[in-house]
Amino acid sequence: MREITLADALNEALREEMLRDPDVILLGEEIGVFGGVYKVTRGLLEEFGPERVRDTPISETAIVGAALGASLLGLRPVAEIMYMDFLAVAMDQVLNHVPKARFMSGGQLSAPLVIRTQYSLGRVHGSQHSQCFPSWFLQAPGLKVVLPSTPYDGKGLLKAAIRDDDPVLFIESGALYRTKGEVPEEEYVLPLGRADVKREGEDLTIVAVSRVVVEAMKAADALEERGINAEVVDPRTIQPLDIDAIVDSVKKTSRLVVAEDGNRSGNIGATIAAEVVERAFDYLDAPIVRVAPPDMPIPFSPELEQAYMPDADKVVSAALGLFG
Amino acid sequence: MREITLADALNEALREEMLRDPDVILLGEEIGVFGGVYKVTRGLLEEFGPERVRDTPISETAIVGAALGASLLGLRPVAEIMYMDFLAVAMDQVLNHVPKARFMSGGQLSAPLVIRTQYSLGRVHGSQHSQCFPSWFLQAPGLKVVLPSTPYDGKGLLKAAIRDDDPVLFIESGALYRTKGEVPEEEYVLPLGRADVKREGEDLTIVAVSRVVVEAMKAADALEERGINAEVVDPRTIQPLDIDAIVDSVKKTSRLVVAEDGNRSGNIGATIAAEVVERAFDYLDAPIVRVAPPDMPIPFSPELEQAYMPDADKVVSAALGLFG
Amino acid sequence: MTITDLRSIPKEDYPRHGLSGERLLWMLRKMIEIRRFEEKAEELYLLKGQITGPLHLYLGQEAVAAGVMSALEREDMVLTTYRGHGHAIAKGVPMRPLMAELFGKSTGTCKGLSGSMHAAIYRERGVLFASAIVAGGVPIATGVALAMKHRGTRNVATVFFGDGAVNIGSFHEGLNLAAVWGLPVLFVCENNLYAMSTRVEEAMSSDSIAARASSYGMKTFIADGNDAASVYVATRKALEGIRRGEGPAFLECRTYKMKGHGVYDKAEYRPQEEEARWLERDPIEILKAKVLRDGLIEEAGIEKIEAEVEETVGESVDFSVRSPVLAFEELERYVYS
Amino acid sequence: MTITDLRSIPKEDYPRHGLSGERLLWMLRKMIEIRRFEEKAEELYLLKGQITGPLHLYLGQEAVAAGVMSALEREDMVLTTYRGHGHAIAKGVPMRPLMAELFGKSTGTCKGLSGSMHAAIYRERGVLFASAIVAGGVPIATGVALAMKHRGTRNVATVFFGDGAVNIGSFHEGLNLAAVWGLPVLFVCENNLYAMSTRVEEAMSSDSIAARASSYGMKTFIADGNDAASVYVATRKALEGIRRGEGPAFLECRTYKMKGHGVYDKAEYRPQEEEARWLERDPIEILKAKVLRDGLIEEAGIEKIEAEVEETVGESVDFSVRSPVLAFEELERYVYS
Ligand SMILES: Cc1ncc(C[n+]2csc(CCOP(=O)(O)OP(=O)(O)O)c2C)c(N)n1
Ligand SMILES: Cc1ncc(C[n+]2csc(CCOP(=O)(O)OP(=O)(O)O)c2C)c(N)n1
Ligand SMILES: [Mg+2]
Ligand SMILES: [Mg+2]
Repeated sequence: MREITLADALNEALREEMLRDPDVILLGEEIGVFGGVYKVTRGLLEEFGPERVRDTPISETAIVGAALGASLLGLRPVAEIMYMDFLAVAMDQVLNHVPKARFMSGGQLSAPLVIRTQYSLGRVHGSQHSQCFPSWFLQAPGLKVVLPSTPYDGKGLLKAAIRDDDPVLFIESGALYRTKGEVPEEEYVLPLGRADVKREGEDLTIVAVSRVVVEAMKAADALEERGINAEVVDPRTIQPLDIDAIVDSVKKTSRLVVAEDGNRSGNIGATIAAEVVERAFDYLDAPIVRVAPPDMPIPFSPELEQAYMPDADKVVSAALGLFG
Repeated sequence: MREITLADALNEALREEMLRDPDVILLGEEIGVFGGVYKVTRGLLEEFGPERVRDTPISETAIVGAALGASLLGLRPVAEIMYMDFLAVAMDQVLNHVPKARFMSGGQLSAPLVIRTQYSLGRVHGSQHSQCFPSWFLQAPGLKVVLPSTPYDGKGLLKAAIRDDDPVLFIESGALYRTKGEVPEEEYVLPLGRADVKREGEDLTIVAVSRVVVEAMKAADALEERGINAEVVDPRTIQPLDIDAIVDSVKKTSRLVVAEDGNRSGNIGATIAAEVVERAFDYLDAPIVRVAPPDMPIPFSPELEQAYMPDADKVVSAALGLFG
Repeated sequence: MTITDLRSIPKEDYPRHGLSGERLLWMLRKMIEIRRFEEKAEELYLLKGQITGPLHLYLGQEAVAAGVMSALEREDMVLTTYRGHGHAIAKGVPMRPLMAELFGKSTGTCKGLSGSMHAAIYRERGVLFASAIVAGGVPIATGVALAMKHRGTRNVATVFFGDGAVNIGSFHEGLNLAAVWGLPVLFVCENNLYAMSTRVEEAMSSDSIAARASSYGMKTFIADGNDAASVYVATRKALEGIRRGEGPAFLECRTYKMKGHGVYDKAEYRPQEEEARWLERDPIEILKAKVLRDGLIEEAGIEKIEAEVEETVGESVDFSVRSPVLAFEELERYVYS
Repeated sequence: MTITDLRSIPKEDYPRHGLSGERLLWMLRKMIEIRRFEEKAEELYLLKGQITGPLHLYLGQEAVAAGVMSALEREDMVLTTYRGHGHAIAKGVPMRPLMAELFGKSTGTCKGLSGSMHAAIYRERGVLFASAIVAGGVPIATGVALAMKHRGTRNVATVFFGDGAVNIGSFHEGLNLAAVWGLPVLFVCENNLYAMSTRVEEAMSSDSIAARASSYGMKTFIADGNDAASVYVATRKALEGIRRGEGPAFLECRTYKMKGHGVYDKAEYRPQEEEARWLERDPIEILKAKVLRDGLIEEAGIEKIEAEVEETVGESVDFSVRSPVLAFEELERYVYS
């Protein structure tokens, strides 16, 4: 099968959905003339014109608010927030408005918008341009939250997000944009809310999220060499979270490591660990261990950033700690 | 000892610190002429004048940003954000700036500000005025996060927060403002980062946060009647989190219930459960159970809001589930 | 950009502005509906305790809702705030679901999930959203207008907010984007001089709200918010340009609340003399005087309206009292579709 | 409020404005320092790969930093953005720690924790903070000024930002609060016509950035951002009012980047003709021509400056290369005090 990059896969998803549905529009900073700072929207302005691919002023609240408003009348806007850190600028819309339109209106409204963003951990961007805090949006019920780790998932999930009638926060890993993976030519859509077992195994479950899935796969290889057969589960969406798939895996392996880019306290892994311990307590043979950055802002220095980030080695040593 | 309300206890803390240190200033909406919508700042404008008690326009980003800026030159501003929901409006400052001044400057700066806010769950305020999401700030390292549950704690912790050299997010429960408790006449300051065992017990640990501490205490009484002797631990600050105190309690009791007002996915309890299962796995005799609102926006209708909220009964049944 | 002051509309210009007798009487009826509805709500809250939670009354500002809605078309969309009962009624939301929402009942506009602060959500009548975050609706309205433009309709998104809203970032970003993109939005600021206890001039240093708005490059109008005719004419003029595709317009209506910020607030921070001066300018009395003077209706006719409205309000209360609360198990259905 | 255009300062007014030979030469030196520092940084990034991460060059805007800083006093505080090397150098930050920060070394201004985008944090010289969130520094500067006023000093907080920053909420809220409270802030907008690929007029519909600023009720000045003399004079005038306690002032400097947004960006979206026109107005050449013409210095003198600067830049690179990276274990100390 052909291999394309994550950025190109996402670009295809946008393009296909725009061709399919005239109600799909894009808005965001630098998505038109510039093609997106990471080129995910490249060529779309040329193809669909400035009415459907809208460069905005630097005003994230207006971007998300306008996407929400347009969605309430049935458009399917895809708003790009250039860096996840800037979601904070639009947080009033993201927390107080977007997830609640349906609920607050007693079901009169729905808000089929997508907010695409990316976090740049691993790209030496420092404290204000690298943050990864998807778990915040577990505390913003009404939103769906997607974190793809491969070009295949990226394309299929973005198409699903655009077609979904609920608001979706779609969080990409900037560090993965140039990684390639198999993506079929034919159209496909992946379901939201379904975890994917990226590698089957018997001895240990590694749940990994976004960029760290790649590291977890490497870790699984390394563990294999030591005779440990790890299963790697990628939740792909964390709201809804396919906790059943994770619990099933743990029931099989009895051991769980969760690895991700959100700092230790309050991260996705905390929720997964809490759910697993509540639902599969009797199956656990060892503590649940989380591999995650420490509770600190992200350092700039390339060496320090590497030390800060989860990687295959850290996953391996965490896993080994559970056997012994 | 005299009994005063939480609102009055907080008012005393502000007043005493303003008397002690001329660098303490207050800013926020309606804190002056109006005395604060919940009267926490009542009388302070009259006593300290408009230079130190500053009514602001409705502009939360400016409020937090200005507090941060003033703190960088050594003032100790206490900014009030009227409802926790409105923190979202100021989130760029709260996430991207306030917690990082020290780190990003390599230790050149410190930001000794306090952001006071309250969540109004239990006061029939609906989806945009009741939210409780303290766990977000576990993913904003550099901030300290305080959630007092009694007038005594409120006063002692607010004074500590003002004196602390790091930024502190001080989250009050609006539903508790009128509850009374013993507060000594003499000055005292409580340490940040220290949990408080609100009730000792042997059979079960209930970790409860903010408003829910009151419910947990009632639950403990009810459990006592059924022969279960519960220990109630109030973390009081969640960043830093006194995980040792919680783990010690669980090592004693072998059972843990965490109860709070943050919705189930991604809440404080998730982090506590994850930490406990990692550190005290071998001591646990039962799954860790969380009592928390479901993952949905907060309904307005008083009956529905009550059904949504954790209360003593829900804590009791969760606890009973662990024995059986 | 130009600022057009339409605070006083000479009587002889009424016909030219479309201020027919029918229109004036329609506005009067709407204003009476709002007045009686809210007086009842206040009573249910303060005396009977049947309504709880925040309750922000629109009393005194009725002319704004009536004047603006009279100029809007049914498919135009309205977004409002926690102070939205008046807008809802004037845009045609029936009183029963509106009142039931205040009670938190399943028959409410929002099934009791939202209460007074968001009761003004009623898609069927183009009352699209009510945000209790100050200026939260402003960027959303911009997006609603974007959809209207995208669809090629002639509709307009109208968003209401107070004087306190003009200092927050959402206001700035929403106005700027609407202006840059030339979207069909009517921004309506109800300047009642206070945001809670804070006076306009304590919160902003621009010359006036209208001046600030006009600096975004949009046509701006000033109306007398206690005179429905002035509000109607200003809205109509603003809409003309918007529907011609000239982009957004701004309308500042100068008015005053009869009561405090919320039902609990006695507004002691307002000078008595100022209050007295404004209360003398009761918008309903002003309009009544006009229609009586011009013989458009007799006292008896007004009494009849009053009686009908009284009955509708009463019915809405009975309806609300009788209605059930949603079952908690049902709530899940409203989180995701 | 008044807008004062100071884009051209007649030569005969120089003495009256404090534009002494000494000052002109100081500015020239600073501008050369910035130019050479950044050219070196670009080379280290593009050719040698010794610097990574985002790198936004100030090349072409040197006259703004030099002009503003020349008017500021040591205890005045400066806040800037991801494009802050120029401000840092002009305010007196030594090149060694500045360069080392770009390398991410422990000897950097921020110990290597922040990199180029926040390298301009150096408390000792009043370079207080550098935010890479557009307009993030604006409300913070307002707070810095609040502290200055509270302490009764005569100091001023100066905050730099681009033309793209004027459309975001933080800008609006920060300006409004500073104006209402009459705080000593100088807001400096470096209008280089573009925010990334977005032209000013595509992002805002106000007449000009200066017009927008002045609508907040503050004195506003326009300077030629490629002419250090114009910037200096405008800053000086702005500061006079601020230090007299008249509240904040705003300065729009019209200028142009020699390069793209970041080192990777070739700025192909800019018309060549426009680029050529601006590049002809190199701020260093403009100032050089002035000082040579007036006999304040000879060619040889400038060459001497160039040589000295070259050496300092080279040293700063050696220093950076030699410096260690902080141990990861040390980082914890910088999270909480
Ligand atoms: C972002 C935000 N900040 C603060 C509040 C609290 N609040 C609610 S209404 C209000 C005053 C608003 O005044 P104005 O805009 O003049 O409207 P009015 O109440 O006079 O109709 C405030 C401060 C809020 N709801 N949202
Ligand atoms: C809130 C926010 N949105 C977007 C960005 C991404 N971004 C960084 S610089 C920039 C352009 C800023 O342009 P301008 O203010 O004109 O400054 P210049 O780069 O021209 O100096 C953008 C969009 C950001 N850093 N912060
Ligand atoms: Mg008002
Ligand atoms: Mg620019």
